[in-house]
Amino acid sequence: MRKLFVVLAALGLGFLGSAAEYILIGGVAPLSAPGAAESGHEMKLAMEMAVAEINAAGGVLGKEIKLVVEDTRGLPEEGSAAMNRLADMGVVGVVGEFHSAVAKAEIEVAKARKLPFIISEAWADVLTAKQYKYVFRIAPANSLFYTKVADWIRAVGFKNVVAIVENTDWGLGVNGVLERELGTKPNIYGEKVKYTYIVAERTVTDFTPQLLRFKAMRPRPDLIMNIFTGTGEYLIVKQAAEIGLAPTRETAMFAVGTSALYPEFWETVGDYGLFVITKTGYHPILGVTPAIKEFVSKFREKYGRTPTFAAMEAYDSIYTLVKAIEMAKSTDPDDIVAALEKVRHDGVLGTIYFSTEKEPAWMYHQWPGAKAVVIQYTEVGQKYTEALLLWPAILKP
Amino acid sequence: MLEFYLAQVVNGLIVGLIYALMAVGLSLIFSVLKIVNFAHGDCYMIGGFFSYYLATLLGFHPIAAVFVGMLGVMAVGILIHQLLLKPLYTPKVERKGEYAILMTFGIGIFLQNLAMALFGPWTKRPPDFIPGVTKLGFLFIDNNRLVVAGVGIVIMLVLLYVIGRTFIGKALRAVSQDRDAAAIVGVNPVRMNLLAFGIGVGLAGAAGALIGPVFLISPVMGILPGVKSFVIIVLGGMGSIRGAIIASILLGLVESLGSVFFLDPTRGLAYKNAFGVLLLALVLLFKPTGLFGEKFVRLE
Amino acid sequence: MSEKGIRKVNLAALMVIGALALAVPFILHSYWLHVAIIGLYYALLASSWTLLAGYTGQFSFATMALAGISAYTSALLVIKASFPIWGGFLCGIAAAAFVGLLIGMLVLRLSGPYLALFTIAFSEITRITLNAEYRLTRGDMGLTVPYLFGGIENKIPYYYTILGILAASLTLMWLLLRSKYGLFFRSIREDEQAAAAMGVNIVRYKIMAFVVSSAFAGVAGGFFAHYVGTLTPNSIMELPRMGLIIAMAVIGGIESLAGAVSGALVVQFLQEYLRAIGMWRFVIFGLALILILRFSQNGLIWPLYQRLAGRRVEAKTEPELELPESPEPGVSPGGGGA
Amino acid sequence: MLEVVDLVKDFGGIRAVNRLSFKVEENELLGIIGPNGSGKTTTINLISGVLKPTSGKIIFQGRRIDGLPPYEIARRGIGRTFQVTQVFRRMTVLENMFVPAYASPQRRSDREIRRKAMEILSFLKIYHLRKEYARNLSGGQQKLLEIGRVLMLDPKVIMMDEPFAGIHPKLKLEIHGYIREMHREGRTFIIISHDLQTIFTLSQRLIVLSGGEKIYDGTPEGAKEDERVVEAYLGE
Repeated sequence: MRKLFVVLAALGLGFLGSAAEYILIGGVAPLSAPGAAESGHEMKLAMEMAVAEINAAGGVLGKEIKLVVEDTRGLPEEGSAAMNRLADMGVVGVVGEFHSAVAKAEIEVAKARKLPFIISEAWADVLTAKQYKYVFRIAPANSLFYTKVADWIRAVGFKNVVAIVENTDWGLGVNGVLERELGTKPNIYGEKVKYTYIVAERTVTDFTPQLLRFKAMRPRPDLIMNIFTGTGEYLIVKQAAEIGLAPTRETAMFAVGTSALYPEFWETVGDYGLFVITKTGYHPILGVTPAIKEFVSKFREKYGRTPTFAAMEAYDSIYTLVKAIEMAKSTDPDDIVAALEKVRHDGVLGTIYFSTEKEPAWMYHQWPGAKAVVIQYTEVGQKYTEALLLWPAILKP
Repeated sequence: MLEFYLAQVVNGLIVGLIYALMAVGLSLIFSVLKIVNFAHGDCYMIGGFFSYYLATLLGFHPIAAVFVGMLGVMAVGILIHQLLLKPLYTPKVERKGEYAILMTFGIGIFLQNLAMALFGPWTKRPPDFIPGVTKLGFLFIDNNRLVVAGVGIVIMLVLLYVIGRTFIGKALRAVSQDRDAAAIVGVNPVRMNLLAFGIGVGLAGAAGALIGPVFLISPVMGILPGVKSFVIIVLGGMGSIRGAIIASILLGLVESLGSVFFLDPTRGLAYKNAFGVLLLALVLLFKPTGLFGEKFVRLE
Repeated sequence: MSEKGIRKVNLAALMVIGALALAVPFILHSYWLHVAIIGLYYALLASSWTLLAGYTGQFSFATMALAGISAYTSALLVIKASFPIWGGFLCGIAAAAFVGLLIGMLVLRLSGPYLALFTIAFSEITRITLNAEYRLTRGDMGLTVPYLFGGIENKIPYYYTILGILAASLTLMWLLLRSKYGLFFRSIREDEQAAAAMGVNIVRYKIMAFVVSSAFAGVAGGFFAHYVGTLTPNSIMELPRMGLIIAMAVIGGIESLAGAVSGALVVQFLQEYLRAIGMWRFVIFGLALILILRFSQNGLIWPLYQRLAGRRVEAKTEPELELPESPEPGVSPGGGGA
Repeated sequence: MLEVVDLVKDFGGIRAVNRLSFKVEENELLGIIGPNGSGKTTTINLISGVLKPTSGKIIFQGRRIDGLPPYEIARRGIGRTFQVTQVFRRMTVLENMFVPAYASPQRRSDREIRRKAMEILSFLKIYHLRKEYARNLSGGQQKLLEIGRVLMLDPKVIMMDEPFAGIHPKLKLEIHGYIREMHREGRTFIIISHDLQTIFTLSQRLIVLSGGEKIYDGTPEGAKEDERVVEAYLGE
């Protein structure tokens, strides 16, 4: 029995023995249900691509990099287990994650096990607001990003905004920012913006009753914020169009979730996707840096699809971490953290660096450079990179 | 406002019809085999995937894919019955009630994970039956939903005819009422089990295949409809097909109107999936014979 | 082999396992220690389910929901009402037991598939409510719960805590099951009507089984809350997780506590060990569940051990009610017609 | 000792038992017969509390027991067996025997209970099977176990539903003998049977039911000559 345990343990730590020959980097992402596996897989691909490139260029500190991506399934305890698993394997740092609730459990492990952790695509303010020494974030904090979306809503002059919100960390987080921003500031005409929202399970498949209710509201809502991702996001777009609610002359449809940028969007909603508004953190009109062009074409070539924001974040996360290791000339976690606080990496999304300001709280170890772009599809089947740009806003640190 | 209510009612009716297809299958299985098929939602899911791949990979017409998909699920059902459920009717299996619950539940777990491993977690969308929207005055109805309703009604009518008017139907009913008596008059109960199970899961498969273009398909798509069809057969009286149809429509309407008239409208949708299960719990507690007073059938 | 010999084998096995369990933190490190902790947590849940389903014949699907109720009760009391953790923990157990009492009373008339349907409905309502009332519970955003020992830097205290909890719970359950109450539970499982005709107050003992099983599920839930630190309704009570618990108990052997525990540990370790094959490992568990039900209805692991330990499977799936044959004044544990 | 007054039981629109009244004296051995569907088993189910009467009274030792739950009636001293043997299949013979003893409100020591179980098992000649699982017993042995289990209740009245149905003639004789012996010890019996021959030789008094009504109450010999009884059986 004891032998069995030892064998099990040894197999579990299979990578450990060879840690001397290469540097092990960990990745965390939801790769299966109930997590958002579509995004998780995309992030994983981007991480693998970055590691392959770095290795082809000679690795770091003279060693090859090995990447282990763990599935967190969108469940906090799985995330915490994955972080521990990675720590046991001897990774020098971790990048990734998509779900804020999971990241929240993961930062505790990062803190406990002294693991430098760059959060790629989890947005909840609290993650950096905790101001943990080992936790950094490339993804924008909700407040950072959605304040800008709210600015757009006010700038266009919408008055009656309704939202359907998925009851997840992300959905409720976005909703919180919009409620705060729109509730306190008037629109461009000085009118008060009426913001109402409805929260729903992610498992709901028929939104028609609620959408019909919106259609019957007087005055009719002029903007629907579809704060869902994945299936739900597509279904809301589809069903709102089917009942003639939005996008129409009276009512606009804003699909907030990242899934609106995927090719699956068009496969699923077809013609109904025309004139849908969505947001992204990246748009070529902001300036197609060579890095972006290169990344997009490499990614397309390798995996046959256009990468989204999440992929770019994951890709930059790996590069930033590696650059910090190089600067630190060490894999000691404290050295890496010190290097991360000073690093400036010219990545796909821009120059990545981390703020050390502690006010507002979420600004600590946050990359403040994320851009919020509001776009609208003007043709069926359009790539989001070709969609019409509605609201460019370059955020300043 | 009237338009609003009418639109809600039409939506509820269509959703109810989809539920009915599934629940009638579950009810048929219960009335003949006297077991609850806890894998019903997963049969619905494989129906969706079968027809999706038939339509996209093999180029079947979407509506033909639904029927072929239904046959495929029937075949799976027959396999399940012959390999795993048939022993229920031999002395080899002890504690039959327990075996039936755990076995069907286990089959559900297996099918769901198999789909997840084979097809991945992604949501897929089968091609439209008929693209576009039909406008009936102020009503906007998605054409796919109209097809779902139409095909659903046709399948249901055929089923009702088979059960009510044909010899097979008589034999099925005979077995559902009294296995031993049916055996005496020359009906083979085990064969009727096979037939009922095949048809029952086939109906679930058809529902899953039909719903594809409307609600999209994924490996976990069956969980909620599965729970809802349990709700329905309890509401309608376990084993009653007529009851199942009425209860399905009722549940469709309750969900459609309930999430709108919920006390706190911002949370109505969050509780949407709870309405049905709440009804289930209440009916089980206060009127276990179902709303329409059909006979209470006990297992074993 | 004689019965005494068997008892010796069992005792020896128990001691070896006990010694091994105590030594685990010295063998396994952080991550595998975490796997072991979660394994013990599942073992507690699986045995609480077995007490209700395997011994009393009540096929409830509410075990995880009750664990969740306890977890959230404890977490919310600690966070919002500044209870001490042990206070929240005890209240959580009480809440689970109380809800178990209500379910037990409500479902008296329901049997077999009806009970299963009702408890599925109950679990779904609980999960949906905890998600929908996110202003209080933070739903899927995750409720941050204070750790039992301040942090998770050191997992060893957690390991010994859950090991102690499991050992104590199993002892209590075992004592209960080998007392006259265990006898009544099993008589209800076998034949309610006959049990009633033999004077067994089936209403009382069915409810008792629900309460006891729920309380132990509550113990597990409370520990889980203060171990993982972040609670979401889906991570405790989604239906597939209930399926996993049932699969563990069935694979181990549904009619014995030892079966449930061994099933939980084996499945949990395999699940980690087979991580490389991804989703396929759950396909394998599903298949194993089906095959074991079909060909070895009493489970696999425990009956196998029994065969190895040399006693006929039949005679050991149940703990025997041992009573002294000699005229010396003996007391059966918890029994005695009092 | 046990009195049934104007007992009525309706199932939906069907009246299974109609204004049935009879008395059983202490240490009587009463047989109840009647064609299929005459309400025999329903009567036993009513007395043992499995069914609630639509109207009427059941009085045991001067107290009404109708409406009490089955376990309470069992505890007061009315034991029963079932038409189809209902032993606890996945429990050993001894454990089967212990259930009624521990469920009883009387305080008895474990030693006493065990000794009593041993005695009864020896009496029924199944002592050697005491550690076997009930499901491994033959049908006849299960029947004997069921009788033994009732005896553990130490009941004043034992109601047996078709104790002779579908068993080997040798065992029939055996059970016949046991009933006689227990009756000699002072127990009261109500026995339902299809097996007219056995019941005629066994019982002291016979009640004949037909269509839920009592059509005869008297000696077994008298029943053979009673017109209504003959008609009820022939008319079937």
